[in-house]
Amino acid sequence: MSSKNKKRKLSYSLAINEALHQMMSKDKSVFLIGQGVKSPWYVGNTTRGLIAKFGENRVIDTPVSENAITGAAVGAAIAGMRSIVVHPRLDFMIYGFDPIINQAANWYYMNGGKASVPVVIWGIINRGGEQGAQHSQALHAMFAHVPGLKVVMPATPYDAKGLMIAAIEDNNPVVFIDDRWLYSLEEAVPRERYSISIGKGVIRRKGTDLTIAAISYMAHEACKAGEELEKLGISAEIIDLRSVKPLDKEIILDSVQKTGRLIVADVGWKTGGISAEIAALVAESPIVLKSPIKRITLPDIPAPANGNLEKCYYPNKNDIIIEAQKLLRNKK
Amino acid sequence: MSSKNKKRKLSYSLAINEALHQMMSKDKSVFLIGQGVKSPWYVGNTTRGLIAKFGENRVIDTPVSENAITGAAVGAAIAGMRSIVVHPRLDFMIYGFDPIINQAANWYYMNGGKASVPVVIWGIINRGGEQGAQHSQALHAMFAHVPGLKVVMPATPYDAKGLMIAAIEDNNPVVFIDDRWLYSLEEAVPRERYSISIGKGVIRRKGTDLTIAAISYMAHEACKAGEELEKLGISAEIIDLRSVKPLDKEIILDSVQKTGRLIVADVGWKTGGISAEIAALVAESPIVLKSPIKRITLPDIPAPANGNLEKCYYPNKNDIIIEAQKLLRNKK
Amino acid sequence: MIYSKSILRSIYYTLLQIRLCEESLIAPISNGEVKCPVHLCTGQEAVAAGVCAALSPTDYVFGNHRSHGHFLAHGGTIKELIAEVYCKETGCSRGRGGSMHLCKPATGMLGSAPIVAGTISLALGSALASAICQDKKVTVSFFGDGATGEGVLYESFNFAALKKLPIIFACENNLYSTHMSIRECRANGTIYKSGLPFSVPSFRVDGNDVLAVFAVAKKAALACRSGKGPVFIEFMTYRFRGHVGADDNVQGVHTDIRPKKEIAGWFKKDPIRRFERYLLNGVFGKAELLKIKEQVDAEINDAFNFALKSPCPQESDLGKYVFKK
Amino acid sequence: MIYSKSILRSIYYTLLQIRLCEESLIAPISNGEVKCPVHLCTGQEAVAAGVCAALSPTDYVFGNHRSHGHFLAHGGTIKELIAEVYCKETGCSRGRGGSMHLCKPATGMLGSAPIVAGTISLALGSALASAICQDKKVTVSFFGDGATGEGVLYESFNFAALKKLPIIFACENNLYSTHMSIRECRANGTIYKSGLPFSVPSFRVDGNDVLAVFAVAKKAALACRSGKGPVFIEFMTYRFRGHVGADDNVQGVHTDIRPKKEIAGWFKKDPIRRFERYLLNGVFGKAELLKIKEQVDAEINDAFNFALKSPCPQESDLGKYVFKK
Ligand SMILES: Cc1ncc(C[n+]2csc(CCOP(=O)(O)OP(=O)(O)O)c2C)c(N)n1
Ligand SMILES: Cc1ncc(C[n+]2csc(CCOP(=O)(O)OP(=O)(O)O)c2C)c(N)n1
Ligand SMILES: [Mg+2]
Ligand SMILES: [Mg+2]
Repeated sequence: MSSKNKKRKLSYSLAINEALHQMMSKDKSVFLIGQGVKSPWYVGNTTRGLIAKFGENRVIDTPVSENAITGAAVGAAIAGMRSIVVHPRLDFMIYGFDPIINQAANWYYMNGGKASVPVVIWGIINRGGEQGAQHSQALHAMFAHVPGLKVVMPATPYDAKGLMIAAIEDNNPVVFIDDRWLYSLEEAVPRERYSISIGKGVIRRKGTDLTIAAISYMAHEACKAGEELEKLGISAEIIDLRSVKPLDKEIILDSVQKTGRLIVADVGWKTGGISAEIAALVAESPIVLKSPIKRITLPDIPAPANGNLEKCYYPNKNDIIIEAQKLLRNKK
Repeated sequence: MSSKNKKRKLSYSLAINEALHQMMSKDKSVFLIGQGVKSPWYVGNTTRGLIAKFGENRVIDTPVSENAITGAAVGAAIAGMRSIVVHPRLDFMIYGFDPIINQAANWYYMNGGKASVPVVIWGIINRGGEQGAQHSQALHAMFAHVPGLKVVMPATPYDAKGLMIAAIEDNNPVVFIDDRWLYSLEEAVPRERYSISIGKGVIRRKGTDLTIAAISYMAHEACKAGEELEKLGISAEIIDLRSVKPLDKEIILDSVQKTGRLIVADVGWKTGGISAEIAALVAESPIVLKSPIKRITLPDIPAPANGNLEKCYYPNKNDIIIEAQKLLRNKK
Repeated sequence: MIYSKSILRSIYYTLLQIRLCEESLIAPISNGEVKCPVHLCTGQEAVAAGVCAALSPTDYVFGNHRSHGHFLAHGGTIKELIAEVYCKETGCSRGRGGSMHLCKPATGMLGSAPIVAGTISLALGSALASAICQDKKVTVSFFGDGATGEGVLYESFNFAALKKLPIIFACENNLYSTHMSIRECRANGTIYKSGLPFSVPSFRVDGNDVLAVFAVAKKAALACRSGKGPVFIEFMTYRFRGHVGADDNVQGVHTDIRPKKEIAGWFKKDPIRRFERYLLNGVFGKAELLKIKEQVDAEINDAFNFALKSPCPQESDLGKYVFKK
Repeated sequence: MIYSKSILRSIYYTLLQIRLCEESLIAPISNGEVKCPVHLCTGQEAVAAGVCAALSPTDYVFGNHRSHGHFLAHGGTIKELIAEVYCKETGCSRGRGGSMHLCKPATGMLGSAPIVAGTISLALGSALASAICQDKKVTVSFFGDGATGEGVLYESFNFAALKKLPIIFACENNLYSTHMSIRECRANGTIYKSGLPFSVPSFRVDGNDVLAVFAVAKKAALACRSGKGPVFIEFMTYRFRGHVGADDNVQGVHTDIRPKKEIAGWFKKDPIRRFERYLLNGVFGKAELLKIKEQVDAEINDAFNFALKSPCPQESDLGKYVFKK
């Protein structure tokens, strides 16, 4: 990584855009299909310049037919392409669950390894803004439950680029989930093509008192909380999980082994969420905790429209700080 | 309950049948729709005699259109009916996820309580028999994750009848999940109409050394294991959860508080399964465990066809016994 | 066809309610006072007004994301609507839903929701309920041309025809689905014909001619009520505003790709001006129409006052309405 | 139309492979030796044989739950098939899939799967891949009349027509979907017309006349290859066996509700007897046909020997093939 590269800043959405440009240039079998690929209203600037460079033949906007279009991406992958299908909201993707869950996830196994499915199923979490229950959902826990799927949720521009490239290069169906709330975040992003291992988390902050394992947008809230906790004399170790399937069990257990305390911060609902899986991994381990695990998630409630309700619906750094303080009340 | 009633035995599938007969007789707004309601090949004898008694107007077999038919059941409920829609396999239900997850689950909330959705979404787990990955799935964890849905999974004929009645009487969408492997089980079932509270588990066996929280078919494997463990000097307390959303947190925590050890036995996959949620509930509680929690579930693998592979794919009492012994190795 | 003055007045009243209501939202949307996404139906009023005029007050209606018109035309009040758009506790969905979730079960407005085509099968269900109960109610499912891309529509055609369900499939073909012209969405733009292979009687009507809409809807409702089964109607119309909000091009991302000329052409076909010309040709005088307009203006004024001073849902009520007791 | 002897022989060979293979499974299914669910296509052989004879060996095929015929007609061998039905490691899907998951990517047989209509969109995808790569390949999607109940078919019609994808939608209308007659599934039994509103050229053909099938498939493949877009063909046919297994009524639950007379009528239209009559009318002699049959019999014999002595997948390999490295 050259120092020049280190300085080039890119927004999260343009980091995805760069990954798409680079992979489509590198590999002719890569193509992008989905609703709104030519409309910034749908996908921000993630697809900027793709049609101009690669043509409508490889960058395909579609009618409102999530089931057939998702299936087409899967089928094209079976026929040897590396497909990327985008859903501008996870809520819309539910129509396409059959090709994802029944077909893509099972295909390689049920055909005894004779045909793989290198498809990226890219779904955007698009919430807030008084959009209500059908325009807000984060469904990553459902995908994580399905054998045969991998699920990545980058929180930073650097990871967004690296994980999009890894997802495209993977020979299996990968669900790539981002969040419109992250799109304008900026950081240094190398110009080169690089990939990040799927299934590997990263420690964003070293600490000793408690571990905060966070996902996607909540990784930022966790980092903010970490800074403020420091001032309060609490040393939090913060893990950005980056992938939710497979989970980086090692990084979680190593950290919790050290700190003895765990907060999980997720962008999804509580019950049966990925936060439960993380808690279970620790509960299954021989680690003896200093205090019970705490999950910070959406409550088990559909997303409300009203903005005031939204404010208490979506957790943030304050929820983390409060819970961390509670856990540390019994410190030492 | 008269002593005569106590003696009347009924199979699991006929217990469901009796619940349907009684509720359709009692309440004209109850109707049943779904693929195969007139074919024992699809639904065993659960629908026996319904068409003869209530007519094809209220017992409606359908074309292969899971999305529209599930939506129709939901829409009819919005219009004031008490709908029951059956899917002879959960695998087929995936086509109908939009009306379940986007519509039914959110409807009451997103309309501010102005319209409720008393629909029973009945899905049958139908696995084994070398049927392979698309004819075997148990997807209850996905439903349990969705706010606004309740999920019940009776393990016994008594509970099957009582929970089907409770599901029909409930004013909210309830996913009722049974299992063809349970259909021929028999036990005493009262003739009267009765219901079982959704969200309440039951202790099938008292014990002191460890708690086994089991779901659906695995409750029977757990009971068998409990008997054998007794002979080995291990006293297992066995909880049949009956509902997976809401979970009976109290019964689980009370038992684990007492035993200090927990095995969760589920019919679904491991990662992100309901077993993770149960482990998380305990990990969030102040209970100090004597040994780590253990999950006994399907591995994170699609269902294989070959019968030998199936045998090691589906967990049974032996897996529970082995794990219980491991947990108790460090007993006192 | 000769219509009574009272029905003509009522249709005009509804048309104006919708138009003026929609236009009254332009300012608060543009200045950020209204925050939830709003899909205005300005230009398409005649479909909602004409179809619902053909219904009885106990009939059922399901809408989609663009349902202010459906709501107002089937029993909803401007007050409940504006309050919901402001996400207030007094809104028709108590502020939990916003503009895309309008419902008033008491008048048969069973609900609306923005998952494209998601309410079509729900409408199939209320029609099924009516068939089971033989209550002689008719259900109308309103959806856009974009929704014809979703397979559930065809499943619903088939099942409705098979069981002769009393449902009117009402497609508002405004030629666009967000940023896509219908030519980019369908190889064949003649939408109404897709009901035919399922034996659903299907028609195409000028959706900007409110009396033509009314006439076809009356016929369709009669067919439904007499047990003949579903009807599919494609209404040709056009939206005067952005896909979401006032103007897609003003709002930043420049996604209104509709040719200026095309837009101008449709402005000339304004369904309300058109109906006014008809009415002024011997039915009502200018003064009478003006009086109606003033009445609606006053209603809207009241509604905004009501909405603005209404409380928001309380934070402590966040978890209310997840489950019904 | 005059066909070469070699193509006629090849078609006959395929027909016999399918028929004899299916019938050879009756005993092992009935005595429980074969355990996985098997949906035999006896009676429907002409569709697979005729369509696939019109394809080139690099073209793509997707099947459904009843795909023994599709597999054998598009490059699969009897050995791999029988071994898979026995769920052996040597089966085409290494025993992980069973009868409902037949695939051989090397010959373009991309796969089959029992979620009704689930493979239609996958076939749309391989056709899309061909359109992107301009590789001139054609995809055939085989599905049953029951699959026309699923909305994804219509979504696929529309998208294929919109993008002029090289796909043949091949519907095998055997008049039943499990226990339901087509009259209970569709208000309108004329399936092929449902392609028309999407501008998909659509045809209905006698699916028991292998040469008619071959002819229409050749025309369709040519249209696909020359960039004209999709074709929809409805093949009228009938299954001679149970929905699953040999005979639904023998197996206990008595779900074959097809009238005896109807069944008998279709036996008279046996596609293989019919083609034999044609062949014996001057193309081949009885002895020649018999020789072919003996050859197929021998192949099947070999296949059973092979399958029976093949190993099962090892238990330690349970977790193999979840992810590709
Ligand atoms: C399942 C689903 N996919 C995509 C969207 C995004 N979306 C919102 S409105 C719309 C277009 C609908 O067009 P049409 O049905 O013609 O209605 P119009 O907006 O023209 O009134 C789309 C695609 C959605 N809301 N739901
Ligand atoms: C999504 C789904 N729903 C239901 C089923 C159950 N099912 C298995 S085969 C079948 C009938 C299919 O009929 P058709 O498509 O006509 O094929 P055929 O069996 O007649 O060859 C059905 C409904 C299924 N496999 N998948
Ligand atoms: Mg439109
Ligand atoms: Mg059939």
